[in-house]
Amino acid sequence: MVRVEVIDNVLAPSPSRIIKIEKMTEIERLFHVKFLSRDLVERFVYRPGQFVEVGVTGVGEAPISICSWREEPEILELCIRRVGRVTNAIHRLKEGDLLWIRGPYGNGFPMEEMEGSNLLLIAGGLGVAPLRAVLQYALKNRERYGEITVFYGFKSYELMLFREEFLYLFREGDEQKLRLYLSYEDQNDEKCKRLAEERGERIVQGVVTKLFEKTEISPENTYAIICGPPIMYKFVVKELIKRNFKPWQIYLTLERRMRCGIGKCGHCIVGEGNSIKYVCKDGPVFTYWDALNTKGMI
Amino acid sequence: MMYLKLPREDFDAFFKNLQEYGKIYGPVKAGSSAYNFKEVTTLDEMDLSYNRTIVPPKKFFVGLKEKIFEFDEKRAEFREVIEDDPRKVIFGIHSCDIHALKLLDKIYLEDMADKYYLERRRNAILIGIDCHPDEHCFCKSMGTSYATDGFDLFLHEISDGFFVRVGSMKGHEIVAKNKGLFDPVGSEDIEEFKRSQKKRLDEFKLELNLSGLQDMLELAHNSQIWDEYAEKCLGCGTCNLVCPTCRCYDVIDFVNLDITTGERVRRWDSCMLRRHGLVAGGLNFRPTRVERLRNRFNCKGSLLEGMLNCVGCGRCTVYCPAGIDYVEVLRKIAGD
Amino acid sequence: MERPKIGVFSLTGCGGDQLMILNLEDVLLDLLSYFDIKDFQEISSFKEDSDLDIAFVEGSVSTKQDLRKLKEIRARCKMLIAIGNCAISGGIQAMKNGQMEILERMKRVYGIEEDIYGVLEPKGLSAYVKVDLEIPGCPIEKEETLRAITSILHGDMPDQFDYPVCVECKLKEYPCVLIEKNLPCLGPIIVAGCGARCPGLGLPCIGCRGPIKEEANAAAELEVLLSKGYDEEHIVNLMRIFCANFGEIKKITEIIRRRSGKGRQE
Amino acid sequence: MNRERRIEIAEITRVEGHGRVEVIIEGNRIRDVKMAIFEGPRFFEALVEGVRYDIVPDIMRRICGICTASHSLASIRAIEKAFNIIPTKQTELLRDLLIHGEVIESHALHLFMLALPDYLGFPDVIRMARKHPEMVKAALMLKKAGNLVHNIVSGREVHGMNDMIGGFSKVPNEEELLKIRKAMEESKRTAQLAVDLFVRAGTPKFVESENILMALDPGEKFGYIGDYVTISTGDYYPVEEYEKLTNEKSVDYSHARLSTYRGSPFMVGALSRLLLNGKKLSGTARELFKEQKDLLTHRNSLMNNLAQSIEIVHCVERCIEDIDALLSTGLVDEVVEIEPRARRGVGAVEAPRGVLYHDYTFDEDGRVVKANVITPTAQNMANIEKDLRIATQRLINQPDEKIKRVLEQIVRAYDPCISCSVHLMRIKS
Repeated sequence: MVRVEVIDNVLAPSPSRIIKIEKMTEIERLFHVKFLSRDLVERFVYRPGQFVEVGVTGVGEAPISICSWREEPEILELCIRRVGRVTNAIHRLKEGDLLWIRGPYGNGFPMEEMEGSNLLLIAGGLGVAPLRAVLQYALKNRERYGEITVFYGFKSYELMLFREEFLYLFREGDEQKLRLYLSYEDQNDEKCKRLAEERGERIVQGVVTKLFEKTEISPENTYAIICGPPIMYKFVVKELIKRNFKPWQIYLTLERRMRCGIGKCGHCIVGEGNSIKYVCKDGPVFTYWDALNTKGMI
Repeated sequence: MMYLKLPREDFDAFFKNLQEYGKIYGPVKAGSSAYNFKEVTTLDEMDLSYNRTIVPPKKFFVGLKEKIFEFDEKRAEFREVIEDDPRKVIFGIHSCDIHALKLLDKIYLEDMADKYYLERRRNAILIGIDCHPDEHCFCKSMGTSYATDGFDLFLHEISDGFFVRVGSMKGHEIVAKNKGLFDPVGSEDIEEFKRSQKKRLDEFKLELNLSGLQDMLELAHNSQIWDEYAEKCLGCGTCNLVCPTCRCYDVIDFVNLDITTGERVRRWDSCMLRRHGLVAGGLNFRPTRVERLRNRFNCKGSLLEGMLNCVGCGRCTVYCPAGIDYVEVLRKIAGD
Repeated sequence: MERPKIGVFSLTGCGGDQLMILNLEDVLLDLLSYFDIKDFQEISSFKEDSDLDIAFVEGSVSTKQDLRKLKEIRARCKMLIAIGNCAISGGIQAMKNGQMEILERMKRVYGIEEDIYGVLEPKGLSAYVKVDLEIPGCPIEKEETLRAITSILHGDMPDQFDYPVCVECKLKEYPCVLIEKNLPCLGPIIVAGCGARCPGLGLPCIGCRGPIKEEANAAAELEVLLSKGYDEEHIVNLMRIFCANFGEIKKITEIIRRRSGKGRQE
Repeated sequence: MNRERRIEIAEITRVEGHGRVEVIIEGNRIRDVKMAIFEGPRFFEALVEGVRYDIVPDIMRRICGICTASHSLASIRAIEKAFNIIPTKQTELLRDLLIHGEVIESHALHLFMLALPDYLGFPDVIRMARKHPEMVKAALMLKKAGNLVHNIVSGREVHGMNDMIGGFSKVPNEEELLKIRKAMEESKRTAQLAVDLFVRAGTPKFVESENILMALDPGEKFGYIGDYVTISTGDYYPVEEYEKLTNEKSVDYSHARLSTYRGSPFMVGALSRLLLNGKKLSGTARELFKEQKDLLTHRNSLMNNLAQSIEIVHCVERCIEDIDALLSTGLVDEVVEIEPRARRGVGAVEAPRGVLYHDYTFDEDGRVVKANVITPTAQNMANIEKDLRIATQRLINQPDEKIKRVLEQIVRAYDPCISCSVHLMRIKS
């Protein structure tokens, strides 16, 4: 038998209180949850890009990335889209109700490794959630990073997540040496058009890759971090490679069915032949180099 | 390693004495040609010349379908469900299955140990037994036809009893406690053991060339072979459920009639099933049978966890209702 | 919590699915106490034409009257639950669909050619109206039904089986009757949830829970059974007992019909 | 001019299936009595055409959810007779056990949950349970004991599969049989309670009239399986001649085509069985039958409920007896060779509600050429209409509501199983 690291039941979730629910869109809500056990707060050390298994009794668990970053993780923010049984059940909960949480899981983004470099964050839709944690971390430790550029694509003004925050950064981000670019898909979106009138150099109608036309992106000492729907990766990566980004300068975070979150249940296994990985344990953050070597990853 | 001899006339007494280490489970005939590990109280309930059980002994460590938690919403409580007495003696486990458990140990015990697995694994005694290959066994090719560790005792049948290898401290304790039943091995016993091992190796008919297998699999990504077998494949999941190295499980919650309490159940899963790669919202990372079949062969042929993920037990071939032959597929992939 | 208003209805069928609910003897009274029963013809003379939160409907749509009744039920309920194979796919009475015209069946059995019943080719509810949940089986399984109901009372929709009987057969460690006994078992293409009852008794699965929708590889199953020496006609009859209205099975019927050169028996 | 008065029960409740009753009265004369059925036809006889014998019982047992084992056994017996298969003693005992279990389940459901609310004045068992929780719980346990037999012997409560041509796929083991035995021992009291309840409830006499009774001759002991039909007229026929007995004819007083014997309606079911075969009863059931002899008159079909309650007592004791017989010889796995023949076979059993016939003709490969099924409710229809007519006539001066209640009670007393009786029934909607 192999060496065993004994923790108490790793599959046992901890009760957390929903202290605040913010409606973001018709199908997305931001849940602020607070661990009930002080013990857990101390044990809960995480980095941006990690996720938790969020459970509702009688329904089950779903992997949700943490979309906030605080030194003291007493309160986690989880942006949850109502798409399946579990997330539907979560959406039915009210402030004061309990959620059952396990984690944090996954590798997260190598924030230390990227220190001293420029960051290019590219988010599409709900993919902005984990990148928001990266952004919060980087802004809190602003001096450790070079230029920060954010591309954020969404369908329409109404479907823009964390709207207030990002509009604030859109307008005032330069003060924190942050350049935020937005793209919206809906051609008839009047509110976005107004934003374009206000600051046309930072917003474009179309898919997120259109933002590459808006600004010069240099691969020099830069890491690109991407999160969005699976379809987005190929196009974004293509643009980055065109601009001479090396595969190991590009970070992606992946979605898969992750039942356990700890590399046991097998659902998130990806790859073929020589390279097979667990998305939950070896990822969900991978470099594009990993993706090139792991068939079926993106 | 310590070697001893268990004379045939002491076999029954030895078996009986094992009961103090927990309930004994051994291979019992289940159908006309199938076997299962079942609880036994006497030697003759078992058929120790069995070829393979339907489901592997993994079931003793990760239950086929088991309640892992009970919850109570009113009391905001999540209670783990762990059996009172996890002590078991698995009698007559084959070398391939021992190797498979070594892989499962890595999965379930290395970083973030699964408590259920750990409790049961710590409390189980594994008694290996020699087997004779049939036409579906290819453990010799996989390097798993002989277990050098991973057991407590291993029994090799010789003419007047068993040549016993003692593989662990627990095994040592057992033989120490049953001193009177064991003899030291004589030179004749050693010769017989050697002869029988040689003879056994010669019995293997099926072979699989492993050299470069991972590359062959990757290179076969677009091969017609997958389409061909996916057409035959019923997608029933049997290959996974009988596989000793498959580790996938699913988790389901149930609510009791009082609507405020319930249970969380875990059940063996299969990557051949549609839902395996499905995420909320309907996106499926392996939407077709071709992708699922290819994924399974890749997973089995991989070195995930740093070792081969197949032990050559032959179960997937024997129990495939569509008659898909695992070795045949891999041979085609490798161009043999 | 206000008790959900429910109705239990039956169209054309054997009544076995309602009966399975009544067969929940241990918990029946507790279970029923969660609901405000507005209509349950089989066990109650009490009836109220109110709106319903949930309607449980068993039986197939086999007559115009069934269809009228179904539409009325749909119009008055928030959630429609089809219970049993008949309500899901037309059930056993759909076995000859596409093979023997309904009026021909009438003639054979009743000796009359006039359509006195207003008969329709038997189909499941979803062929006509939106169905919110289907609980399969001929009959439905008590445990699955109970768990679906508790899940709904809990506020959720139940997790449904979408994998084959083979999975449960292995979880129960039953010897494979297809491999060991060469029996024509439909387990590989049929939805689990029964705990592999038939293989557990040494019998082949005859498919009473219906195929795994859009997933069952019926063509491969046909090949397997042919290789076991069963004749095409028997295999097709077998598959059609509970699955005649499903695309894959219809396709196979067609293939065999063409192969054997037989026309529709009309 | 006499004003036409119509009394209609739009949908009979607390019965299996969908039926309607309509009575048209002109002055003091009853012009028309109809019990219409609006259950969709399923054409089972057409479904099995061309189907090989081995899956015929699987199809045919699905005619009915309640008397599933009866259909199963009738179907199996028909096939065995056609192929000349003689079941073993063990098989016969297990079948006997199975059908007795079915009668318990079905009668308990009917008496306590469907019929009793009539006598105690509740719309249903749920409301009755609020007032009499202990009784209803006991009844449910009795029903469960019957279902336990279904579960263990046939594989499940409804549409079991373990009973097959030649015997049983998996023979129950001792432990399972003892479990049934225990449940039966515990059910004895409830079974007798049913008899008490129906004796005390008193049975109205508004349907009193002559009834022809018909039942299978169970042989030496009271039971539900047989090859001959015995009739209260003194006639006796092999089941193969069932068509003579169930002659379905258009009769002048009905729109339906009804089963009649020599032109007269007849009755099948518990009351017929008791009155024709009661002398073959033993044990407590025999005592009870003797005690209630005066009440159990062939002239009052409503007595069917009391007869059913005595049958439950018989069935509970019989299950125990069968199990003891099975255990005394030990249980063995049996394999029966089946060789199809191009022949006809008729199998009959007493379903809980009366005689049930299955009749098949096979070709040399064992495929069904022709099938026919006659259900007990179909046979009872003419008699039900006769009773409805008589009762209406007697109550003609009563208000509609009262008449309706009585008519529904009459229909219910027959414990009709409408969904499986669609056969041969012509509806008029």
